[in-house]
Amino acid sequence: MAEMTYLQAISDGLREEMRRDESVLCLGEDVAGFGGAFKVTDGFLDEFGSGRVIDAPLAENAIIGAAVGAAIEGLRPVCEMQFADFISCGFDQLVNVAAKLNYRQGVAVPMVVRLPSGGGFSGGPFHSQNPEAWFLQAPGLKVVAPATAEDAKGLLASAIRDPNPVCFLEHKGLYRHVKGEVPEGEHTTEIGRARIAREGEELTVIAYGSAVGLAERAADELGESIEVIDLRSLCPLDTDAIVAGARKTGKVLVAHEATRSCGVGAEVSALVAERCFEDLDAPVRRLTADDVPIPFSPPLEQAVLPQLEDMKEACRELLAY
Amino acid sequence: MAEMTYLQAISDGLREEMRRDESVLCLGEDVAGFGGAFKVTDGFLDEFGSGRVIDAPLAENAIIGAAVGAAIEGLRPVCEMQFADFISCGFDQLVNVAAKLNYRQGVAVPMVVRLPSGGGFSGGPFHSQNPEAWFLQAPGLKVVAPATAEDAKGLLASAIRDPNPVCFLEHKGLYRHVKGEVPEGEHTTEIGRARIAREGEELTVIAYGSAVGLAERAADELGESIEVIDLRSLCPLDTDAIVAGARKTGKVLVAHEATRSCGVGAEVSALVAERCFEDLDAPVRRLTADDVPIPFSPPLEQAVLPQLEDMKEACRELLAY
Amino acid sequence: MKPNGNGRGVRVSEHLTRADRECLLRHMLMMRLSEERGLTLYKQGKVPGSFYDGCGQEAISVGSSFVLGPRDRTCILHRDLGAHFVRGVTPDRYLANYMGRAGGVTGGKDGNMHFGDRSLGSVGMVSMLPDMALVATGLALAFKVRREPRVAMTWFGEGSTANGQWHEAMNFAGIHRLPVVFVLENNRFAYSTPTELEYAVDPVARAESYGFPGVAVDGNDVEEVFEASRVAAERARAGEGPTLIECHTMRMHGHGAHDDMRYVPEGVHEEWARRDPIDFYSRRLVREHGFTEEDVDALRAEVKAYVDECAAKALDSPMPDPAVATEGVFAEAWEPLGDGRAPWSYWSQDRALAEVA
Amino acid sequence: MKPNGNGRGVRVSEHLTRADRECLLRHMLMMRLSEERGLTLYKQGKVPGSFYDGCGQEAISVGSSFVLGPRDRTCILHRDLGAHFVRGVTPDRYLANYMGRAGGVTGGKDGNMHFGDRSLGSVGMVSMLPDMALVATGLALAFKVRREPRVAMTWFGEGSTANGQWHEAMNFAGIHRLPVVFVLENNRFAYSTPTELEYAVDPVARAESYGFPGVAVDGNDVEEVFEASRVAAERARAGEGPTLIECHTMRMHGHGAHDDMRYVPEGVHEEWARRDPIDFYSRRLVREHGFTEEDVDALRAEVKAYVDECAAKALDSPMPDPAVATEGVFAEAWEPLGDGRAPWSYWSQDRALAEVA
Ligand SMILES: Cc1ncc(C[n+]2csc(CCOP(=O)(O)OP(=O)(O)O)c2C)c(N)n1
Ligand SMILES: Cc1ncc(C[n+]2csc(CCOP(=O)(O)OP(=O)(O)O)c2C)c(N)n1
Ligand SMILES: [Mg+2]
Ligand SMILES: [Mg+2]
Repeated sequence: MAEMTYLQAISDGLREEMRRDESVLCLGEDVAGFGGAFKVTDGFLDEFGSGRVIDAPLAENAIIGAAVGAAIEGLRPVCEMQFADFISCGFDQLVNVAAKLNYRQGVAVPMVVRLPSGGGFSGGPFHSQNPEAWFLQAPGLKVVAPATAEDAKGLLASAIRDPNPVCFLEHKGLYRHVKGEVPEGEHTTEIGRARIAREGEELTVIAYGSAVGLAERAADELGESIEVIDLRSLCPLDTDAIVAGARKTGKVLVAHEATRSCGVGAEVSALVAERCFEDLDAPVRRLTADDVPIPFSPPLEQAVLPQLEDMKEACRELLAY
Repeated sequence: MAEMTYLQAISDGLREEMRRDESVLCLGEDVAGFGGAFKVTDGFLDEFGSGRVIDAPLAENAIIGAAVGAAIEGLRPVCEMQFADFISCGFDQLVNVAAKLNYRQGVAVPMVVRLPSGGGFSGGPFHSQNPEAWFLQAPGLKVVAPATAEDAKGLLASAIRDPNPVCFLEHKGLYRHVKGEVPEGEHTTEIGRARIAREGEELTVIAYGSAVGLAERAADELGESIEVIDLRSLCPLDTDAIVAGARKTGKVLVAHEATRSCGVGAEVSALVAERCFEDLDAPVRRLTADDVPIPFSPPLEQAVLPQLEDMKEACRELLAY
Repeated sequence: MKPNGNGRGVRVSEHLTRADRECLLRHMLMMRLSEERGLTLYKQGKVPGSFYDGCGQEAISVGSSFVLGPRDRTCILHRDLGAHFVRGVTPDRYLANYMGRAGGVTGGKDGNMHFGDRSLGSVGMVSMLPDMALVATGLALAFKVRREPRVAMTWFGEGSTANGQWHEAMNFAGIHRLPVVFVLENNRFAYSTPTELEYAVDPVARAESYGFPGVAVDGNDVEEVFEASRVAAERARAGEGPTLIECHTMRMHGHGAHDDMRYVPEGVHEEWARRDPIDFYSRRLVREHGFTEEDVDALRAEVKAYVDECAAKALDSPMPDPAVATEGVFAEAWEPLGDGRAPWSYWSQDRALAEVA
Repeated sequence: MKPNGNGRGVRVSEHLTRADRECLLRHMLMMRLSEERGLTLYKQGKVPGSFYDGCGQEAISVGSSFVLGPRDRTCILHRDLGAHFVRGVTPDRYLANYMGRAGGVTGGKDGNMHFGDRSLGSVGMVSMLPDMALVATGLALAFKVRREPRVAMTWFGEGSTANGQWHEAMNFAGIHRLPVVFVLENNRFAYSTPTELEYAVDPVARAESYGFPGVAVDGNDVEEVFEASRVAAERARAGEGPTLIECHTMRMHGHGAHDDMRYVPEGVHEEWARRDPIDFYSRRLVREHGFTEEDVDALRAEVKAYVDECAAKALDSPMPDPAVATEGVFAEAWEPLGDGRAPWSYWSQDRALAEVA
């Protein structure tokens, strides 16, 4: 084990996979010479060469479309969107080509799209979005969103080895703020399994990404017996873990940073409604961003994105219900 | 009033608005000379001329992006996607430019994107999709999905007069199969208001688009007292009507043709869970397409899309709960 | 005969044997007769959805794909049934796919021309145009990264060149000099839209500004298409990068079977009918290559009999089991595509084997 | 001095008065000094997020936007602060926007260069590049549909020309001969990516294949940029369609303030520093246009004092009220954009009024 940041864990996982399997390659804007806007691939060009670390032109459909072709021929492309927001510019190749090829033609597309997502640092409307729910409405894509350094490394390795297109949401707000012990060398985390981040009896917070740490902190500060489930994988969703978590405490708060309407929180809430009707002692609540573009100025951004106080307030309300 | 099909009602509404307001213009592939792939704009070129009915090149971002610019300058562009599926090719201009300009810059973008959507006729994976949930995860877009000829005309007129970008989902399966009395001349339907399609006491089916007719037929054939709410507007959602409908019968089935995960059904279910916890006598159920691309061959497509039998079965189950 | 032709077109290839020439005609006939049969089945209500064909464009997909070796890869489009046949798809699986049968190439998952036989090195097109240009570019990227002497070939219509993804594919392929051959089928219309509303300048002119050659040929002359494609594939295999080949032709049927083509000006069809690629090549085989009228008639009869047989087989194929509808969304494992058929005599047994090795 | 210049560049304009020339220099200075001030505020931690500037590129946004009339419209990009100033934005509102203050152009809703003053005929850029090229094309479409003698102008970097939306904008504008001026700022890099990884051939070459002229000028010579833009705007106003103007320059600072520019080869900055557009033009005004050193120094001092004043004003501006965070997602009504400032002497009072009428 080694202490690393979430960001270092992503780099480490990617480097390990590239060492292990020479078919793995990185494709994205400024990933080679510059080592990526967030330095995830810093030093990769020197270690792996320009045939495996490729600076793409400013063209997201080209990045994803070329990756699809390369993946079909047996490479394992890891695409980097410079910011997750730019997936809208490669959306068609992702949802119509990559996602549907195996179902339509039996052609597997083993590729990863890395999506530096999320806000909290005045990125503004175009550098703060959390696009994961779009992908759940495009059958054929797997979607993961690690909250810890260990899972960041493990899920990235698993995503690279997965024969399907996997959207890897790496939250920029966690890059340097989340640290943890991470297994050295090869390390994978099974896609599709949630994780119990904190045990509790009174209330279950089902979260992912940046909302997990928020929930843990809220639980600690409130000093209440709150269970926190880290979904980790959004597609497939770990329905068993969701149902078990809901049944255990009878009270559920679903929390994420993405906007509210038709978000992953809605899906989780609907699943709980379908599967746990008899088990609930309170309405399933959602804590999410408001349905607005993410504003730039700190006071505005804080008003829109879920804050620690909002999390504590939501927990209090449900506990008191 | 005049009897017309859903398709004729859309044409009629669009023609009326173009006659009423010369700033309204049509932009899309094959909308001028050919009158549109589904003939919605048939004859428009002759009546309104090539300055107001424009055949676009095969470039969806260009269609939507050019419409944004034209709308800012005071025109009222009505864009046609030849099939709703192709919105993925104009997605970036829609979700990042059109949707966010008013919030960011106070620049209103009065435009409509017409989206011939839905399946049921072997359109296959690329001519059958229902993309509405994507739009609810892009704050700044209004979204409407008429189920009747009267609303098709009224909602299109209201969409054109709305100062915001409106996604107008016109279900291809309803084009010729749905007929009804439609007010002649000017006719608008308020965006944001649901409609009670059928009164009932035992169960409330909350649906939109093609699922509304399915629910009505199921209710009739079952001969049970089932209320059917036609949402009509998906953003904004008519929360009051949803809550009232859930409270009235205590049993809710949410139904749509779009795929399941993070669909509008999830949002409605989550809203009901939040607002009607004390009022429910049964779990909120969803009837949707499976989370797969829409297959081409009739037996496969029928297995994936909600059928009348599925609707009846779902109603029976909830009534018996 | 060569609108906007740039004079580079070689009308009679020195790289074709008599058997090759017969093979070219055979595949054009197979495409024509199979699509005619498909249209009949459509009119009989046996084809769900819509029907699209490439009538009048047979020389393009046949002539271009004929240059490919087994290990080359294709993204074949909706006017290019001939390329599927050249690579080894049989008409029964094409017809079965249109009818949504279990025996169709996609087993009913996808329809009409939205198929590709993975076992024959082909990636099935998506409807969004021209997305496959980027996928082909990606296939070529893999070849280049691995230093393999292989070629990716794809096709698109002139209307598709207005789409941003077309530009991204050309630009990316040009920057990295990828081994990809882009075949542009200029059939005068994008659905109903005439070229003057698709572009201001013929798109072949853009190739140079992407750093690779653009050549315009008579798309109704199968040998001219073959020669341009042969040179392009050689260039690609030699690491010299992409080529854009514009094939001038005319879409002789509607965009789909429902399309009455009101928008096509008087006389255009008549003019192009006189240049039918199959009649044209049949005449040439007799005039210049020692074939007899009888040879040609016999070949047509043989192909017709074969297509009849295939149609019967397709009609015998059952509808798919509804259970498969929810299967295959995710792959269990990645597997390489199979190799395509390479009928051109150049790909002699040993050469083909050598290449596979 | 004019890499890839095509010789069309006019180095000394016949359409500028002494006051115009002073105005050009004033706005270049205003951009330089305002951005330097912004950078200082950023280093002082007063600017949330990141910081971007256009140091070294001042001649481009100032020289091109200087040709515009009040009714013309702009989509201004992230290296083009000078265009905002020419059109009437004041430095205080620029600095306040960077600091996320209520007094910023977007009132804190958006940040850094992602703004446009709707009351001055400008549509604020989105981050996605080069989306605004399509929006500008749409503005021009409205002008053409209404037969108004107005021009839309927009800017983009050479890296953005690789994106599909760039192609769609060029192609659409070319087909309909729209009154739009595309200013391409070739500053040698897209973030860290050098031009050879962005394109195989300089993108100015593509213009002709879209059916309109492409001209390359020295982007560090404000009068040469002005002249090319003046001709392009005239062309557009006369209904002759778009022009692509490539301005060769160098991004003298990092992509953002965080960028150490390791990737820029030795000596490049030094070479371009010798061609600083402000020094260059200052020298020319003295050498060729009867300005004295004192005039130039006085102007610089005056602008500096003004920017200081504006910075103080920006710092006095409060943070926005959190309540506005959830307001304005939807518009209540459409309202026309206001007109922009048109400082060029050509736009004399009466001409401007006449045009507005
Ligand atoms: C991105 C996209 N938009 C719209 C369509 C609908 N569509 C199908 S074929 C077609 C015309 C294509 O014209 P062209 O590229 O010239 O090919 P052709 O059919 O003429 O061979 C259109 C607009 C599509 N398939 N993809
Ligand atoms: C669609 C899209 N992808 C990626 C980015 C991230 N990005 C911001 S600026 C930039 C480089 C732009 O280069 P260029 O167009 O030459 O403009 P410059 O900054 O050099 O003026 C990139 C990749 C973006 N803004 N938009
Ligand atoms: Mg065509
Ligand atoms: Mg640049």
